[in-house]
Amino acid sequence: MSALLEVRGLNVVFSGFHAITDLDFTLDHGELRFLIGPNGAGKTTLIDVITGLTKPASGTVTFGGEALVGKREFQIVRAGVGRTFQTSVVFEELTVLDNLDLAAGFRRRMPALLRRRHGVSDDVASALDTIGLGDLADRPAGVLSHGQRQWLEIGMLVVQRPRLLLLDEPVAGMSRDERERTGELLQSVARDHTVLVVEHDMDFLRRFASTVTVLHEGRMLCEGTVAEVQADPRVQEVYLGRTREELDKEAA
Amino acid sequence: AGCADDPSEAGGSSGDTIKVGILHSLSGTMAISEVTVRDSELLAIEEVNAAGGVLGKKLEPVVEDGASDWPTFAEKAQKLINEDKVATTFGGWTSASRKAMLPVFERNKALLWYPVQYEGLESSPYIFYTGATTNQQIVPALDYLKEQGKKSVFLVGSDYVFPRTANKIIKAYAAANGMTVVGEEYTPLGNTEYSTIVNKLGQAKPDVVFNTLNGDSNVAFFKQLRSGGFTDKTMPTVSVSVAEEEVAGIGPANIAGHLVAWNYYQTTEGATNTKFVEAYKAKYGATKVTSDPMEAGYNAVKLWAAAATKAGSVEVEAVKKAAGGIALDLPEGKVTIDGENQHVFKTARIGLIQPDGQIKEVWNSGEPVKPDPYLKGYPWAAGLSS
Amino acid sequence: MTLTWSKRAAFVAVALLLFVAPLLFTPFRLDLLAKYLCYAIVAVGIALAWGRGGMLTLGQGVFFGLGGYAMGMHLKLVEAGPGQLPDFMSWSGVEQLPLLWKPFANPVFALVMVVVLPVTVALLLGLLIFRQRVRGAYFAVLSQALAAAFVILLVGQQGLTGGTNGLTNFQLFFGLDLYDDADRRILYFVIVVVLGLSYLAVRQLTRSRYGQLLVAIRDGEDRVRFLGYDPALVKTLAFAVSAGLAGIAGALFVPVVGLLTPANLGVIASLELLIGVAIGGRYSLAGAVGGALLFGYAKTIFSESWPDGWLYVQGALFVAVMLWAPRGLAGLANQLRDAVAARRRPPPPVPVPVTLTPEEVRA
Amino acid sequence: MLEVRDLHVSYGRAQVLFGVGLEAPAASLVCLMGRNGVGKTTLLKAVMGVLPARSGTVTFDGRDITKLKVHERVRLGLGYVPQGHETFPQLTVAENLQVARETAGNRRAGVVDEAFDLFPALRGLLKRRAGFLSGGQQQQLAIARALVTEPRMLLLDEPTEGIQPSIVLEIEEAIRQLHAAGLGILLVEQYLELALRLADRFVILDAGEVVRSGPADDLRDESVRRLLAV
Amino acid sequence: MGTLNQLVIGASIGAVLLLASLGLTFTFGQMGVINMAHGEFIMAGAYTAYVLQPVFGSQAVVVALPVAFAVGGVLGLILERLFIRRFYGRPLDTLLLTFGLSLILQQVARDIFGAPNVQVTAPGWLTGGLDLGGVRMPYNRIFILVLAVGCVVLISLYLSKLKQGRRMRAVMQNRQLAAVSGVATGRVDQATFFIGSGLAGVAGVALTLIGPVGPTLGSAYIVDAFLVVVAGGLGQLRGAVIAAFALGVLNSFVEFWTANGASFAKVVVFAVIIGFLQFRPQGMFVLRSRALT
Ligand SMILES: Nc1ncnc2c1ncn2[C@@H]1O[C@H](COP(=O)(O)OP(=O)(O)OP(=O)(O)O)[C@@H](O)[C@H]1O
Ligand SMILES: Nc1ncnc2c1ncn2[C@@H]1O[C@H](COP(=O)(O)OP(=O)(O)OP(=O)(O)O)[C@@H](O)[C@H]1O
Ligand SMILES: NC(N)=O
Ligand SMILES: [Mg+2]
Ligand SMILES: [Mg+2]
Repeated sequence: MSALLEVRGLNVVFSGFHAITDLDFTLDHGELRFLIGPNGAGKTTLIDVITGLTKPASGTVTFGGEALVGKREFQIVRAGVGRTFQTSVVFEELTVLDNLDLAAGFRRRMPALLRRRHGVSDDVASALDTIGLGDLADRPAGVLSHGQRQWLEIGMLVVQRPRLLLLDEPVAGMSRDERERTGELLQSVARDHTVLVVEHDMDFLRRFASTVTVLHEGRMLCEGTVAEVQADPRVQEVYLGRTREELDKEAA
Repeated sequence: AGCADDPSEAGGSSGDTIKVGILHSLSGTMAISEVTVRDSELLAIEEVNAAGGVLGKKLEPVVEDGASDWPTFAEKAQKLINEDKVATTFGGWTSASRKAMLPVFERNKALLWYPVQYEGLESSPYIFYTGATTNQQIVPALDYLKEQGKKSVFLVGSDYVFPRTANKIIKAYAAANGMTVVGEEYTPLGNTEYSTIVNKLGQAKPDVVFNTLNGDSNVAFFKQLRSGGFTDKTMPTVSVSVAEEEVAGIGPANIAGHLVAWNYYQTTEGATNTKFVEAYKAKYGATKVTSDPMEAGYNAVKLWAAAATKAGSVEVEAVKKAAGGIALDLPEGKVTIDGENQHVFKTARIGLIQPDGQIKEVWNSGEPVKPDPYLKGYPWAAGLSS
Repeated sequence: MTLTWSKRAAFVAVALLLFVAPLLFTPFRLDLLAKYLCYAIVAVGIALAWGRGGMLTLGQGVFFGLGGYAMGMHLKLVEAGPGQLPDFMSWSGVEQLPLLWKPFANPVFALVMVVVLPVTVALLLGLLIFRQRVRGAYFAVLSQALAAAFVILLVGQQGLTGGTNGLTNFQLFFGLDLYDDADRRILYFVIVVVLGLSYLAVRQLTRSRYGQLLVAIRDGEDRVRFLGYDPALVKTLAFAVSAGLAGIAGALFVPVVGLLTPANLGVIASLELLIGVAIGGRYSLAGAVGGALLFGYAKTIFSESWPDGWLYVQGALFVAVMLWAPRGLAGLANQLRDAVAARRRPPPPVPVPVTLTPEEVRA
Repeated sequence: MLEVRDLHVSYGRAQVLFGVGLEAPAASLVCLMGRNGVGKTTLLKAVMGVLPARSGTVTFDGRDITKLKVHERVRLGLGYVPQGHETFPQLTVAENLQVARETAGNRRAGVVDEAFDLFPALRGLLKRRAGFLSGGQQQQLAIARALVTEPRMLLLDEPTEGIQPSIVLEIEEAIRQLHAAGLGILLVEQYLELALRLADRFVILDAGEVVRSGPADDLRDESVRRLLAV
Repeated sequence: MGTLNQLVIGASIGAVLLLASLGLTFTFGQMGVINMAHGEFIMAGAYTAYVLQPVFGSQAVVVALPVAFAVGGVLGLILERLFIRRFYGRPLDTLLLTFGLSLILQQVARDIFGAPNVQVTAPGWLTGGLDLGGVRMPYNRIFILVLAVGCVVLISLYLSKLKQGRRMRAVMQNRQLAAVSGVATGRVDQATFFIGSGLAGVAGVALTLIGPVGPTLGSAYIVDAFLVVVAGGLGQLRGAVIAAFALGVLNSFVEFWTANGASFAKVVVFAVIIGFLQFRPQGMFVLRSRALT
């Protein structure tokens, strides 16, 4: 009964193409789970289904006992599921601060909505601090570079305080140091949230992941610790490829 | 600011010119028809000026664009009266534009000369109507049809006050004269798709179609009637808003043989008309045609000038008082102002459209018909003017 | 801080100007100004819906008309006197006052309807349309079709609505004699006050969190969904507010102009309402108001001084504004500042925030 | 081959590049580095002509191309993979490649096959609309698209972003081979190790200015690495 | 019988709608330009037939088809070069710009050809109609139908088979990427606008057969034309074809079954479209993409 998210018998079909087939997937409270798999394996599609962006052909998604399939996107967010996107989308006309404030505000009631923002709430301030965009707080988000946008998106997710965070390649386009910082941020968030991260960066995975789920062609390939997964020949075959060392060895 | 600016005091005759307003649609869907009326009114003003003007002063036209938009007509009327302080205004075509201007003229006690045939049931003390009212056009047309033995009528009209009221009158006439109305269809002004109505006509097979469409729609209606396989023999029509100008746009081939009812055609005989047609062509081009509303607009200018001359003033009340009984020889023949209702006596004429685009008169009322806007002299119309 | 100061000063200055206008203008010109002010009230709403919310409404005339007809029906009944029929009904062959008309004899009911009718229609339509994520060009064209259909409906029901003639000929407006210049001045002041209140209310709205949410939805509706908001609801609200303002404006327009016809709310009229806003600057409320006034004034002046060719001037005005001041006159100031900043070379085209990307038009 | 001199670029009022200079000799592989938001993407766009330069010059093959249109630069032999898996979303994968092949002037039919050799996954996706592909699939398509234009100098903006590890390895190998075959490459890459393995030279940007450049080996230098730290 | 007739009539109304809106599937559907002056290009096409009449007599309509295509196209090209090219990605701004241009063009026509309608004579072989056992299809309607279908076939070939068409779609979907793929985007824009506007010219010639030829000819069609393109799904040729015929048939039946139908038909059509969009929010044919907006 401790499962926070349960996906059962999920099938997603796009005009004849089976993107996800008979997938069962469970996330427990407080987990920090990594989801990997080849390009096109169906990782983003799984997140799309959970968050209501894509309607499955069959199967159920249960979140904290609540069925999610059929709910509208904003209702799912209100139920406590937050996500980021593979390509970041921020509100370019609003300042960085207002982007965060907006994200933080979905629980506000109408009267509060109709008032101006005065000052900065603690949540927002700390998120701003965390993502390191304090200097740019009052600049429109439109001027942010690719990497800066990624940060802002993570910040917007964090201030929403969702029970489940779904992050789609959060460190793509970040430098090594930034990846490091993001990883630490994730770990701290995961202390009191459940987090699912999609990532292709294996260094990042090795550094921060405990349990890893591998998808392949819409099905579950395997699940386990980083070491287990990395050692799995099927995973090497379809996903990891042979590393440099291996290639070098082969050549020798 | 002066709310005491009574236009009748200023009378538009300050200085050595008299300003008169000309208010027609120069843009939008009605421009097609109204521009020509403006042109003939300007011609009349030119002629009046050439003959020495009015009370020794030249007329100075102030032209405004009603833009086929009724509120604009009201606004521009107000502007002509209040800002330009014109002595009188010539303007309007659709009844909708007249209805919009009417309160403005009444409120300001200013004069409007309205030059187009219309649905009657109106007699504003501040409007002179130089076009036909129903007993000078529609009723004679109906008499003519009855005489020709037409028993069933199909009514096709644009959706506004003139066709709807005209058709109300036609239905009353039909009921009292043993004719049946087998169909009644309205389309929005500017409508150009008539295939369904043509289909309905084909099914109803009326003896005659009474057409009160206005403007552009006539072109589409007749083209589509023709290509729908109907000719003047298989589906005869009589139109009250199709004049020489419209015939040219429809294409004479598409409409030749159909009937129209007016008070004037370019072919109307008489020296005055010959002079008018020549003058018009000289001013605007040899290919131009003249038509009933153009003539009525031209008449309006001449009649007002005569009334002002007779009154010795352009002041509104004086002109109104002097106008009654004024009779002029105009292109359509003798035209007399009926002082009682401010309409004019007009000769009714039924015409047959010729392949060359001209209209040949096939019947006329013999003498000018006294205007009867409320059809008081027609027992069958008793219920209409409630 | 100084900016708000100068803005406040400008607001006060404009307000003062509007209040002394009756001393400067002839009654005719004052009437025209009052009419433009009605358009300005609509413009405030459009600036909210379009400038902020990205909803390009090409059918704002419908709401203007609903408010206007609600008022016009009442005035018509007052004119006719108790138990009597409005003039156009008798010439259209209607013998009994239609049921729809009866409650409008009551002034309170009519006043309530001025707002309730347009708002209700906007709410219904907004929920139906925005829920289905119809937006951008789709919304624009639909709203334009709405205007076209509404006009045809009005024209086709002559006995009920006065048809293409509309409703004309009123003398009394809640005790004001519309034939009297002094009373018309009072009407003018009423309109000035209503405009001022509308401006302040919408300004408050745009500066609130709600206003930011609206902008966010304009720029990324789907993303907002994933922040836990229902964009359909947020948009519908703004749409309804703009509809309500248009309704009020329509109701005030009727006594000022003295008639209301379907042409006042058709496709072209709706476009013209919008164009005023575009000229002034859709992103700025003050710009929108100024634009509406300017556009009304320009149209009058052009058509008066060049009745044969004023469409050239008017057309050229739109083209010029779009070419050189795509953010309207209010945006022109910023553009100039940018131009000065980039002294040496003409600056690259300023990335204007688009309400729609080509992508969106299709997707 | 490619030479950038004293380049100033701004977005509206906000200047982003302040007199950047850079040299990428023929057949060299230069790695452009720097933290997020320093102006790497901006520089590549200015070189391609996607963004106008406020001042400064871009020379390619000894020819001043600063004033040329984008497609003219492409036809001269500049290829570009923009950041963030750009595709023609409503065109199929095959059409995406076809457009690029048809317009670049070269008609060698083999180029598309060569691209497929590098990204075999694309073969199975030929009839699918690009907009429906997964992020990584799109990125593979984006690189393939650029290769199909047969450039002599290729500008890559974080090409491995979102791509699965095995294919990253293959891309690395492909870049190595293309480079070996004489293609000049200007690479923006966040994976330092990868950059280190591939680059001849590096250029580090900070706040819109070049703060360091040199041979790739210098990248192992701690003082250089500090320039990249946050 | 009347019912069957209405079906035929509906198809012919649909063909007119389709012809009037085909050009918009390019300029609006592909390029995202809300071109309010499209109607005036239609008008220009109609006047082209009128101008050619003194030379070619009643066959002017046929000669005018290619000429009007060129006339419309060149007008469109001028518009694109002078104005539109600065407005890509800002469709709503183009709406206002082109509305201004449409006012100007109307006035130009009024000043050149005069305010009154002119007339174009149909060739002899287009008068009369085909009788299919009581159902009558006028030849000129058949001509329009054939013309519309012909245009649709040519366009779909262009879009799917020719590299110019592919290039055009590429530019419209991702301008910057097209440029860095070596596509001369400016040239493609010109070609697209030329074709779209040229089609308007062709439509204008066809319309001379059934309706008035005057300065406001185009503005009568513009709202319906946009509606067709939107109901069909922007830029979707197939959708536009279906939408045009569906609207045509719907229109003709409502008009037939209700008294005072012409007024009512538009209202019903509008309601049906709103209802229809409840099920298919993005038109009949949907181009989804995974991208968020
Ligand atoms: N709307 C759609 N229509 C058609 N096919 C789709 C659609 N969405 C996704 N697909 C296909 O489904 C498959 C799974 O896509 P998905 O985006 O989930 O992959 P992913 O695991 O996130 O890959 P990546 O690591 O590259 O981001 C892909 O082959 C993709 O092309
Ligand atoms: N459209 C824009 N308008 C204004 N400023 C912009 C715009 N795009 C980028 N900038 C600014 O230009 C600077 C450089 O951006 P650029 O995208 O070149 O960075 P980058 O080095 O590529 O970063 P990243 O590694 O995150 O991709 C950033 O600070 C950003 O704020
Ligand atoms: N009076 C007319 N024709 O409207
Ligand atoms: Mg993915
Ligand atoms: Mg970058």
